[in-house]
Formats: sequence, structure tokens, C-alpha cells
Amino acid sequence: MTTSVALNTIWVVLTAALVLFMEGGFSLLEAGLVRTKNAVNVTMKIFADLTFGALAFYLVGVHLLFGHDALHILGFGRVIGPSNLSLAAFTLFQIGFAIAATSIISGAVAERMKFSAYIVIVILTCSFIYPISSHWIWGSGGWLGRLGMEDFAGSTAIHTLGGFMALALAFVIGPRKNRFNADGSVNVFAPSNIPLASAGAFILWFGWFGFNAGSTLDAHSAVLGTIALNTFLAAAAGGASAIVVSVMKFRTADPSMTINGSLAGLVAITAGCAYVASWSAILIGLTAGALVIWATGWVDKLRVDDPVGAVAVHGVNGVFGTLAVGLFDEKQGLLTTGHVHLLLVQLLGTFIVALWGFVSAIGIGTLLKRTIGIRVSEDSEDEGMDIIAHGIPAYNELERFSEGSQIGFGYLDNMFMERQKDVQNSLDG
Amino acid sequence: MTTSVALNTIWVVLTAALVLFMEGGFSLLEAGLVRTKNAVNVTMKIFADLTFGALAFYLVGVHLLFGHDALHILGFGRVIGPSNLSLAAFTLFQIGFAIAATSIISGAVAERMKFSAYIVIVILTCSFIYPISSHWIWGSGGWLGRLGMEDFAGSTAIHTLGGFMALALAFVIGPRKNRFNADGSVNVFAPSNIPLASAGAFILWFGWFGFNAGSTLDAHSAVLGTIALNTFLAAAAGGASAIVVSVMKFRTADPSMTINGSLAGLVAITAGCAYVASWSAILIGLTAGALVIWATGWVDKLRVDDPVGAVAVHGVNGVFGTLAVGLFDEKQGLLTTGHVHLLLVQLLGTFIVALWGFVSAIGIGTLLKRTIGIRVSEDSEDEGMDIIAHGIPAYNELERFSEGSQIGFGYLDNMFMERQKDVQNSLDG
Amino acid sequence: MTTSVALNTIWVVLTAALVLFMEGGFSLLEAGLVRTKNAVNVTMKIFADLTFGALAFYLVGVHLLFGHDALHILGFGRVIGPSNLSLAAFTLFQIGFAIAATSIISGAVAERMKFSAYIVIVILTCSFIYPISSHWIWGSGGWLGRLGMEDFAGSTAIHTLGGFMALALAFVIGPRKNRFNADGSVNVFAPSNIPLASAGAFILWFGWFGFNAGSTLDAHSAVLGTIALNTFLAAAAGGASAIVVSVMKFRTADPSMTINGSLAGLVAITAGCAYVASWSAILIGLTAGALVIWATGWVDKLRVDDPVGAVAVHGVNGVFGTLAVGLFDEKQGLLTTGHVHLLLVQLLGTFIVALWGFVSAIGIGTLLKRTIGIRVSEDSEDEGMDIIAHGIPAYNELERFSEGSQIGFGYLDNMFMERQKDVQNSLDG
Amino acid sequence: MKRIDAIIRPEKLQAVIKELRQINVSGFTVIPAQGRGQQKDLHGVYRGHTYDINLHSKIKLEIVVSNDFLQPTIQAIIGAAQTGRMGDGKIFVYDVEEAYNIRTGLVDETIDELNR
Amino acid sequence: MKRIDAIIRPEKLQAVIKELRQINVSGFTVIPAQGRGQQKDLHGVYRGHTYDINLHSKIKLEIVVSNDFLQPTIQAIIGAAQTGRMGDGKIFVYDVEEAYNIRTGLVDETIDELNR
Amino acid sequence: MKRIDAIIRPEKLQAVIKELRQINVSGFTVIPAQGRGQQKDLHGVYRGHTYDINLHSKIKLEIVVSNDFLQPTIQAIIGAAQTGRMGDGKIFVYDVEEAYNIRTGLVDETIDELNR
Ligand SMILES: Nc1ncnc2c1ncn2[C@@H]1O[C@H](COP(=O)(O)OP(=O)(O)O)[C@@H](O)[C@H]1O
Ligand SMILES: Nc1ncnc2c1ncn2[C@@H]1O[C@H](COP(=O)(O)OP(=O)(O)O)[C@@H](O)[C@H]1O
Ligand SMILES: Nc1ncnc2c1ncn2[C@@H]1O[C@H](COP(=O)(O)OP(=O)(O)O)[C@@H](O)[C@H]1O
Repeated sequence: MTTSVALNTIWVVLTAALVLFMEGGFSLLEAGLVRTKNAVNVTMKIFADLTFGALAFYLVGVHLLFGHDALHILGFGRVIGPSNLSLAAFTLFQIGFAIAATSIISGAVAERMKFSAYIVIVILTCSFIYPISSHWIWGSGGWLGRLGMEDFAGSTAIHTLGGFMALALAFVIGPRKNRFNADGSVNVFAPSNIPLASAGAFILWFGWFGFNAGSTLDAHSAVLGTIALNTFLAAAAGGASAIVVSVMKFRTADPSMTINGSLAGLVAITAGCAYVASWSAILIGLTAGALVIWATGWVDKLRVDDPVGAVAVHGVNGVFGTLAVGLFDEKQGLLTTGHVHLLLVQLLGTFIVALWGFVSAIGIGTLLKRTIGIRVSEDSEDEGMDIIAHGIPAYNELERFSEGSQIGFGYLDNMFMERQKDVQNSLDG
Repeated sequence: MTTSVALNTIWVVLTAALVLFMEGGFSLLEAGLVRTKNAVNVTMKIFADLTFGALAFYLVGVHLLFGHDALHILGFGRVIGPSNLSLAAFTLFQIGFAIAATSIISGAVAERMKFSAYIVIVILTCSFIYPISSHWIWGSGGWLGRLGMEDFAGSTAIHTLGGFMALALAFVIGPRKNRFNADGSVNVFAPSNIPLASAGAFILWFGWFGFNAGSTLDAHSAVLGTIALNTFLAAAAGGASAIVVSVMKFRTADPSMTINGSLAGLVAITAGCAYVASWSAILIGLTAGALVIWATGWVDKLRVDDPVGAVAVHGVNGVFGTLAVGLFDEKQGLLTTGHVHLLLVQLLGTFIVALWGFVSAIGIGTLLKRTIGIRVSEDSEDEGMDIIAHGIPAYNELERFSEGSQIGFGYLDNMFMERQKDVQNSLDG
Repeated sequence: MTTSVALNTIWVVLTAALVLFMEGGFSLLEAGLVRTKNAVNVTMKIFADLTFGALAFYLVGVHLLFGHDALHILGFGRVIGPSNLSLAAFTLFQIGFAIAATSIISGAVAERMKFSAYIVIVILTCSFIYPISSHWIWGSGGWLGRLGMEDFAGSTAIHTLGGFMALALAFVIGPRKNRFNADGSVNVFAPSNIPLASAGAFILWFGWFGFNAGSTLDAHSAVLGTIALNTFLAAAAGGASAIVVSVMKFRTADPSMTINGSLAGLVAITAGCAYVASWSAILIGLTAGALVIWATGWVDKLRVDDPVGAVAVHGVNGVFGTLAVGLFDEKQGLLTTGHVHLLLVQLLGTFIVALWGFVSAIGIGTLLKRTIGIRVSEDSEDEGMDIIAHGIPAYNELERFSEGSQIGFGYLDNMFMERQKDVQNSLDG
Repeated sequence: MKRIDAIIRPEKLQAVIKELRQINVSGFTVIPAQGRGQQKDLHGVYRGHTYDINLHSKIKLEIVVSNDFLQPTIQAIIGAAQTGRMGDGKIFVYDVEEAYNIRTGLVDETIDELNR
Repeated sequence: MKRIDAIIRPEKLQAVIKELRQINVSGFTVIPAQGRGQQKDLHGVYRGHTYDINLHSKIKLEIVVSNDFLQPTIQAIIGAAQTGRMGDGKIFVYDVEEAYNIRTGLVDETIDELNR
Repeated sequence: MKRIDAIIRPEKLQAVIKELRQINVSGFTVIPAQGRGQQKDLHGVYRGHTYDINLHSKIKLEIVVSNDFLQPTIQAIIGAAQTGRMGDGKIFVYDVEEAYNIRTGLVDETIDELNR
């Protein structure tokens, strides 16, 4: 094996590990921001991404994305990866990307979506929705890529898509019980565990170095260092402006806005990290950090209930980040060079992908609603999904359990049938 | 320094860091799964691994493992590492492996083992037990290696060994108070903090990339990318099948089983990650995820109390993973090529190591019981080990402490003697 | 791009990511060790480091540190980095170092410093104080470096500096309410969350591989593997001796002392990791682990209130680690070679930097006291900074919030003025 | 002077507080509790074992009112906390002999804001 | 109608509940508490300072029963919660004036399942 | 025999306990609570929405004493817990009918350490 391939391979394996570790970040962030009674459920949704989602993408999606191009719209067949890189490493890295897209959705529909419905959504997203639109941008011969769209590590391919799917599904499923009052005012649901949420944010920030710099898929890339620096600076600037704006608007340095400001900076720089100068990265971050605060307000005004702010962070800043390349690209940006072409292409690309995500998610959501159901019963929502869907609350201080009975191994015994009836009863009345 | 050595060295240093970070994963996983009153204690046991265990292996164990071979049974003298790799980096990586083996034990004996007894176990395991059996497999000239046993990153050397030592010690020490009723039924002890446990699982999963891919000890390995991909796929498949089986058997997507299913997939692919195809990795993971659920039941039936499921995850799946190489190895597997020889060698190897671990752990446990004692008093167990052995509970919400008195620095003053008496009294009556 | 530059660049990018991830470690460690009502605030201070601190260093500090030398005291102008490394990667790595220094301060002043005052301190530290003294050691032409001072990864430049700034500011701001009794005895304030604190410690330990080994800034360094091994051994030895000493002195294996013992070992090996033998690393770690326990007592005796032990860990062991190079350096150490020159230079260097940090922090602290104020009101301290400065408590189990009112977006409305008055009133009476 | 202990569903707490304020009962103490009555057990599953969750999360409100306010307060609580399903909770009434205000050190004058 | 406050060891909770069910007392409320009585202080150590843990974890059970059930209930609790060591806890009895069932809005009929 | 319920500020707990010990009241139970009285609401902000924190953290002390100890105990609590600002808390007194010691199974003899 040549040194060059070896170098690229370890680079991509290590960055893929970082990207996959981000799932832990999503999990902690969400578990910290939802109410205690649903902290296990959001964690289990991330496990659904890492298991069903990853297998779906590996078995189906990766071929649609990186297979041989058909009509500039879809890939099929054998995966084509970079020549001087282990194909397995490439595939692993791409799995991390696919499940990042679907993890975005999990936060927005938290505390009320059926676990089974979520698994269906994950499988469809990783098998079809994400691979198809990403083929347009990243697949060999994809039509958006051919138009010249620049989306280095996926502000559009991942974040706009995930964010608008999240918006659609949060809309279809409806807000959490009591979230909005009749007059449109909002009831505050306290986040259960801020230190846990911030731990998630730190992991996401850490993993994002892999996300963006790893997207070179080439350790020899001359801009690799710049990408990493830009990524960091945008995150720092996003967090800084979120603190400043939140102090100015709310008279409080709001921790969840600070977290989301940093993440917004990361989302926004993802498209352009390889194409813009460091001062542009700072400007992009500063804007993203403020934008996410306004966008959170817009989502509330739409009466869409997004418990973790996924739409504001990923959807809105995915779009902004994509457009920002059109503004700040060193070679073809409007502000840097006066050319408008790239900006228009970016606008088209991100709009199309947002639409694709929104419409297909509305479709899936409606379908689920009519079939297996998308939302838990009102009683289950009151009780919390942890105990209903996963059998155990997140935190157990008191030794309150009574004697258990071991479930017969090897068959589904009567007790279980009864148990189900009981749960049903206890839920019904 | 040649590029090749430099590349190998940074690869091994980075993956060693990942492997050592897994200790944090073990710690959080265990702290989340035990009861609140013992969360500090399990954390401190991981610190014992990282401190006493690491030093013991560095000073003694590594020589027995990688020293000059004697009679195919034991090494001694200067450590022999790969030629194109910094010996220090090699040693660091091997420390991570040794303490992983001993960390497996910590979970199974949680909530009742004396801290001092645990330290003795750690030191003996890292100095002698683990290095000796691993020399058989990995040492230059080890007899199992010479027979052709394939255990790439240690399904047997680490997980079977650790799992069967855990079984033996959990057996010797006996179950937690009230865990089993007279009729053999099991009382459920609620896990204190599921989000913490899942954070631990994500860290373990992350670190496992270092564990398996780092075991190449060579960045130029042609299968390095495949190893990483196989590792991930087995974990994903393990988690997926654990969710499916737990829903089918328990009508619940059990979070602790999902976590253990993923970990079981990781344990099972550890031996074969470099030797099997990706579809085999998925099959191995799927099997492991189901196996771990059954195995958890078997352990309960034996009335062995394993609070975190270490025996089911590491012991049973270590054995299974080792055998799976015999079935799926691309060159000599029974199912892939029809050859049975490798499978028999694997069977012999994993059986011998399981026996070695089990018997020596029974020996150590019995010895401890007769000398310094292995189990805390019943009152200490009621009170929780955090306050008894470490002076402080894990979570302190209420400002409930009264005035403190600084302990005289420089000598052991009377107050302490009294304090000990008091503790004694408060425990006795 | 040559393979050599590529290799160095990915090495530095990955280790920079590790160093920056340490901020998450600081955050969790502190959030676990302070009282519940201030857990959000310490987290937000780390965000201040990552945002305002990082930008300040990037825009100002890095030039003073690595710019063209002036009078051996200060740099200015374009940053000069290693020739065979991406300048962006170098800059990113240095950002991580700068904010590590300032993060040390955050713990010592926890639970009582105004958030605005902390932001000012961070900006000044990252813009001026840290870059100037570090230029003396690491800048091209810095006067301490020219004297031959050896501070490989910053025991002095970062830890002595941060530790003595922490001491000065903890002194200026005064102890937490009720911390010391009139007779000098200490009231114990229970740490809120030990598992969280230990998670932080594991992340710090993990990141430290990047901190020390990454400081080679060169993947081809012949001592890179040794550095990583020494770093680990010192941490292991520090934790081990802290456990032993705490059992001997306190009859308890104190978890916070164990954590701080490991960290003390890491701090102490930071200067010498590239220069000392592995057995010296172990000795340094053993000493550091004991030293940190005594030093914690000294700080208490000074009636300085340092909630997380930052002065004992970073200040005292930064000094010790720097001196230890003078003792154990393989080529010029007093104990290894009999030469005394290096030891004297080390003593001078670490003393000067401690003084610089202490005096400038006293200056800043006094200035802040006279202007915007450095300490929150007594009522805010009682109530906890989480709700006062950040609007939300760290943990919210009970669904206790009443209806909220969305804050008008786009302007500062009356309600806010009222809100501020209310807060004022509720604080005043 | 009477003391009312009301055990209610946690999700009804804010509604009850709102109702209490409406009838000018402004002092009360809230304690998280777990309870057991006619509401059925929930069943959980952990590691292959079912267990009964034989305690449900409840909130206990303790309210001291003057005799005149007793019935209005009880009605307000019932009005706000009732869902008609098992587990709505109970109200118990006790006699209070004395009440002091710690702030003033005197007999409490704030019950139902008598001083209004 | 009486109210029983029983302060017990946390680890005895399930045993007490079992016993209560056996004698058909099915309604009660459980509150985590910390208490202090004759049980000795524990001592902790944190960062080189000892401190007294002058409060021990306890569980408080609140049970309202009809007068007939008072003695059996007390005996059941004592039977299940006694270990004979310091810290076993106390039982206090109070008079209850009225009881309402929030679900029905009427005077409670479920105390000791009077309707059975 | 009387039962005293004292609702105090959390930060005053240790001072009150100290004072109680001084007057030889050594048995009591402590329960974390949240309360509402004349103390003003705090306001929080989360994600661009203000919310009232209409409950403040309090500690509830439950102390059973003999009649003779009633007034001294009340005075001790007021002495230790008073700050003079809104939110200092209340003390309520109830009658206790019986008291048992679970350890002995007999009528409690430890109230105010009568056996001393
Ligand atoms: N006899 C009792 N003594 C004390 N608390 C009781 C009693 N009966 C019920 N409770 C409390 O009231 C709560 C609701 O009781 P439950 O019987 O479920 O309500 P409902 O009668 O509306 O079905 C219980 O969870 C428990 O906390
Ligand atoms: N006078 C009292 N008033 C209120 N609660 C009390 C009183 N005495 C004891 N308790 C409660 O009972 C618990 C057990 O009391 P303790 O004296 O330790 O039991 P024992 O008498 O069995 O030794 C205490 O922790 C406290 O919660
Ligand atoms: N009528 C009441 N019934 C029950 N608890 C009360 C009552 N009034 C006040 N409290 C409790 O006392 C606490 C302090 O009351 P508050 O009115 O703020 O004190 P102050 O009168 O000193 O200003 C409250 O938070 C609440 O827990």
C-alpha cells in the first residue's frame, strides 16, 4: 500500500470515527433539552439512527448516492469512491454523514413520536431521501454538482435537508400537549439537564472537525488546515454572537441559545469551509449565531414545536451557509469577486433540497399517520415515553421497584399478553 | 525518522488515546447502570484500572506478554514490538488493552466489592493473568498463536478472559443483597442514570475504532479501512437485533439491552474484524445482539448477579466472536471455505482462556475472602459504598453538610482515629 | 503538498481537536464540582473561553506570541509557524492552548464572579497576558527561551500562569459566602455531581495526549511516542499516589483528590514529557499526586476559596513540573547529570511567569472591582447564578414553569424593562 | 384555621396554582411525592424482567387557610385538578392550632391575606 | 378517620407496601425525606475536610385510614419496617377532619375501600 | 404532643438544626419543598420566552415535640431562620394523637428525649 493511500485511509478512518461520535453528541444534547420523562426515548432514537439507519444506508442508500450515475438524478450499482483511498473507509465516513442527517429530525419530533414511526422514517431517509438529493450535489454526474453548486461538507446536503424534514414532521405531528396556548403564547417546558446538553454540544463541536476537515477525503489537501480553522472560528463566532444577542434581547446569557449559536456557526460554515477566507468564516459565524435566535422565534410563531431548535439550527443555517458560499467564496463569491452566478446556483440548490426534504417528509408523515400512526396516545405523552416505550425512566433515585418476574426465555408467554393488556388499560383509563 | 515509522507512530498514539478513552466509557456506563449510592465507587474502580492497573502492566505485565518467549508459555525481559513503530507507542497501546480486560470485571462485581480487594484483583490481572494468556495468543512464540489461532484485537485475549473472570468473581462474591428471592425470582434494581450509561456506550463505540483498527499497529495495513467498517457494521447490527429481539420478547425497546447489543456486536467482531467480509460482520453483529439477551437470562438463572451484564456482553460474545472467525474467515472459515481446522483451534483457544480466567479468578477471589475480605459489610452495602469508601455521595442537591473540620496536614491525628471508630459504630449498630 | 507537510498537518489538526475538546472536560469537571445552582454558569464560562477567548487570541494574541520578535519581550505582525506545517493548523492548535490557560481560572472563581467580569478577564488573558509571557518562552527570540528554559507543552506557560492568575483572582474576589468560619475552619460545600466531574476528567486525560504529543507540531518527531507514554504514565502515577495518600491521610479514597491527582500528574509532566525518561515520568507523577493534596490544604489555610482546586492542580504542579525538568532532564538534569544550570533557569522562568500572572490578575481584578464590579450580589449568590445570569436552573425535574410570554423579536420591549426591575426587586428584598 | 393536603397529578400543578390565585389563596407549599391508590400499576421492563411501578408520580400541595376559605379552596382544587380518570388524587383536611410568620416572628397574619 | 405518618428506612419501603396491601390498605403517599433522631451521624470526607452527615435518608409514608384500620396499619408497618437498630423510624398519628376524592369531587369513599 | 411544620429557606437549614440541638430537640424530619407566599416571583428566560418561577425552593422541617417544648422550639426556629426579608417562611402547629417508635414497636419514648 502506498504511503499516500495509507495516509488518506487513516485520516478518513479517524475522521469517520469523529463523525460517528457526533451521534453521542446528538443524544446527550437532546436528552438534556427534553423533559426528564422522555430522555431515554431521544437516546434510543439516536440508537435507531446508528443501527437501522446505518444498515439501511450501507445496504441501499450508498449505492443511490455514489453508484454509477443515471440521468444525473440517481446512482446505482457499485460504489465509486476516491481512487487513492480505501473504499471501506470511504463508506464508513459516508455512513456517518447519512445518519447525521436523520439525527437532525429526531430532536424536532421529540417527546411525542411513536418509536416505530421514527424507525420507519430513519430507514426511508437513509435509504432514499438523503442519498437521492445528495447524489444531485455529490454524486458523480449529479445535476446540481454539474451546475457548479458548492457544498463542501453538506450545509445543504445534510443540514438543509434534515432541517426541513424536521420542520415538516414537527408540523405533521403537531406540538406537544400544552405547548401552545389558544392565544398562540408559548408555555416554557424546562430542559431537564443543561450540563448533559452542553456535554453533547462539546462532542458535536469536537466531531465537527472530522465532519468538515474529513470531507477532504484526502490528507494531502492543501486547504485541510484552513478548513479546520474556519470550522472552529465560525463556531466560536456563532457562540459569541448568540451570547451578545441573547443578552441584548433577553437580558440573559441563555445557555441553550449559546449552544445553538455555536452549532449554527458550525452548520453555516459546513458548505464553505474549504472555499472562504478565515475572516469570512468569522462573519458567517457571527451572522449564524444571531440568525438562530431570530429563527427560533419564527418557528414558535408558526406554532411548530421543535423542542431542541433543530429547524433553526440546521434548516435555517443550512440555507444561510449555502448562500454564504455564494457571497464569500474566494474565487466566485459576490462580495469577494462581484460574480453573482454562484450565488444563484447555491440559492437554487438549497431551495430545491429544502423543498425535496419538506415534501417527502410531509408525504412520509401523512402516510405514517394513516397507517401505523405517528403519534403516541395522549396518556402515553402524559406518562412520558421512557416508561411506555422503553420500560424504564431515565433517572431512578428511589429504590421503588417491587419484585420482578423474569420473562420466559424462548417464547412469548401469557404474562406478556397480559402485560400488554394492562399497559393498554392503564393508558386507556 | 522515516515517514513510514512516523505514520505508524501517530496512528498508534491516536488509537491508543482512543482505547484509553474507553475507560471513561466503562466508567459512565457503569455509573449509569448501578444504583445511585454506588456511582462514585464504580468510577473509582475505573480510576484504579487506569492507575494501579496501568502501572502494574507497565512494570510487570508487558514483559510477560511481549518479552522473549520461554517455552511458548511466558515472555520475559525486554519488550519486543513491531520494528517500524515507536516502542513507546506500542507499549502505550498495550496498556490500554490490559486495563480494558480488567475494567470488564469491575462492572460485574459492582455495588458490593471492597475497594481494596478490587485493587488487588486489578494488580494481579494486569501483572500476571492477562499477560500470560495473551502471550499464548499474541506473544512471539505463544502456543495458541503457533497453532494458528486468530484473535485479531482480542475477543478471546481480552473479552473472554475478562468476562469469565467477571463470572467467577461475581460468583465468589455472591449477589447483591435482596437481588434474588428464595424462589429464584429476581428483584429489579433500577439503573440510576440511563443517559449517563448511554454516554458511556457512545464513548466505548467511539474508542472501539481505535481498539480494532489500531490493532493493525501499522497504518499501511491494506485491511485497515475494512476493519473499521466491519467494526461499525457489527455494532450497528448488534444494536439493531437487540432492539428487534427485545421488542419481540419484552414488548419494549429496552435501552440497556440496546446498549449491550451494540457492545456485544463490537466484542464479537473484535477477533475477526480483519479476517471476515462485511456481510459476515453484519451477520456476526446480528447474532451477538440476540445472543446477549439470551445470555443475560442464563446468567440470572445461574443466580449470578452481574449488575451491568458484563458476562453476557464480554464473556459469552467473546467466545462467540472467536468461534465466528472459524466460521466466517475469508480464507479458512467453515462456512466460507469448508475447512474445519481453524474453527477447532478457535474453540480450543477460547475455551482454554475462559478456563484460565475462570480458575485463576476463583483462586484470587477465594484467597481474598480468606485474607483481607472481598465483600463490604451488610450495613455498608445498605448505606452505599460511595459514602463508606469514598466519603461522598455521587449527587448532592441539598446543601446538607454541616461544618467541617480540616484534617491536620502532615500526620494522622486523633480525630481520625475517632472518625474510624464512629464509622465502625454507625455501621455496627 | 508533500507527504511530510500532509502528515504534520493532519497530526496537528487531530491533536488540536483533542486540545479543544478538553474545554468540554473543563466544563463537565467544574459543573460536577460546584453546587447545583451554579452548574450552568461554569458551563457558560467555558463557552466564553471558546468564543470570546478564542476570537481574542486569534485576532490579537497570536501575533503577540508568534509574531516577529521585538526586544525578546513581545511579538508583532505576521504569525511565524513551523515551515513544514499548515499555518492554519498551527494557529488552531495555539488557540486551544490559549483558552486552556484561561479555563483554569474559571474554576477558581466559580459560584460568585459576575459573568461580564469573567468575559473581560478572558479577553484580556487571551489577548495579552498569556501571549506575552508565552512569547518569552516559545516565541522566536523570547528571553526565557534564549536562556535555555525548557517548557515543552507548557507547565509554566499555561499551567503556572493560569494557576497563579486563578489564585490572584480567587483572592481578590473573596471566598464564597459561608465558606470559611470566623475561626478559619472550612465548611464543606458538597459537589453536585461526581460522575459528571469524572467524565470531565476522562475527557481532559484523553485530550492531554493531543496537548503534549501534539506539541511536537511534527509527526516525524522521534520522541512523539515517548511523549505520549510519559504523559500517560505521569497521570497514572499521579492518580495512584493521590489514592494512596488520601487513604493514608483521610482514611478514604477521595474521588475529587483522585481526579485532581491524575490531572496534577498531567500538569507536571507537561513541561518535561519530551525530555525525561519514563521512570522519571512515573516519579514526577507520584510526587504531583501527593503534592496536590498538600497544596489543597495550603490554599485552604490561606483562606482562598478555590472550588475546584485549580490552584493546587495547575499552579503548584505547573511550578513543580517545570522544576522537575531541571531535575530529570536526560541531558542536563540535576539528578540525571549533575548539572544545576537548567534547574536554575527553570526556577527563574516559572517564578517570573507566576509573578506576571499573579500581578496582572490582581491588577485586572482590582480594576474590575472599581468599574463594572467583579462579584454578584449576595442575594444572587444565594439564589445561584444559573437562574440570575442565565435564566434557567441546570436540572429541572418538576414541570414547574408557568405560562411564558414570547419576547418581542426586534426590539427591547417594556416587559423587559419591567423584568429587570423585578429581578432587581426580588434581589433587593 | 385549616390545613388542606391535596394530592394531585403533576401535570395539573400549574392549573391548580392559577385557580388558587384567582380565589386569592396565595400561600402554599408544594412537595413532589409518589402515590398509590386505585390507579392501576404500570409495568416496566428492565433486562428481561418485568416489574410493577406501583407508585405514580404525584404532587402534594399543603395549604393553610382560614375556616372561611376552606370550601372555596377545596372546590378550586377539585375544579382544576379533575380529569375523571383513576389517579386524580385526594384532598385531606386537618385542624391547625397555631401559625407563625418567621419573617416577623409573630403569629402569622398572611393566611388568606387577612390583612387585605 | 386518622392520618398515619410513618418515617421508615428507604430499603424497607417495598416490604411495608407489601404488608399494607395484605391488610387491604391500598391508598398511601410516599415522600422521600431526610431525618435525624437517635441514629448516629455518619462522617464523610471531601477534599481533606471531614463533615458530619447529620441527616439520614428516610422515606415518609402518609396513610389516611378509618379509625378501625388504625391499629392494624400501625402494626403492619412496625412488623415490616423493624430491624431493631437505631434509625428504624417513627409513626405519628393525626386526626383527619374531611377527605375528598378529586376524581368524583365528592367526599372520599375509598379510604380502606369502604365501598367494598 | 405537638407537631411543628416549619417552612424555611434552604440556606438556613444547618443553622436551624444547630439551634434545635442546642435546646435538646434532637428528632426531626427534613423534606425539600417548593413554596409560594408573599415572596415575589423570579423571572427566567428560556429560548426567547420569559417564564415566572412562581415557586421558590424551601425546606420543610417536621418536628414532633412534647407540649412543654413547643414554645422553645418555635422560638429557636424563628431565631435561626429569620432574615427579615420576604420568603422567610411559616411555622404551623398541629396536634399529635399518638407516637410509636418502630425500633421498639412501642409508644415512642424519645420525644424530647423524655428518657433522659
Ligand atoms: N388513603 C390514602 N392515604 C393517603 N394518600 C392517599 C390515599 N389514597 C390515595 N392517596 C393518594 O392519592 C393518589 C391518588 O389516589 P387514587 O386512588 O389513584 O385516586 P382516585 O381515587 O382518583 O382513583 C394516590 O396516588 C396517593 O398518593
Ligand atoms: N421528634 C421527631 N419529630 C419528627 N421526626 C422524627 C422525630 N424523631 C425521629 N424522627 C424521624 O424518625 C427517624 C428515625 O429516628 P431515630 O431516632 O433514628 O429512630 P430510632 O428511635 O429507631 O433510633 C429520624 O431520622 C427522623 O426522620
Ligand atoms: N398559607 C400557607 N400555607 C402553606 N404554606 C405556606 C403558606 N404561606 C406561606 N407558605 C410557605 O411559606 C413560604 C414562605 O412564605 P412567604 O409568604 O414568602 O414568607 P414571608 O411571609 O416571610 O414573606 C412559602 O414559600 C410557602 O412554602
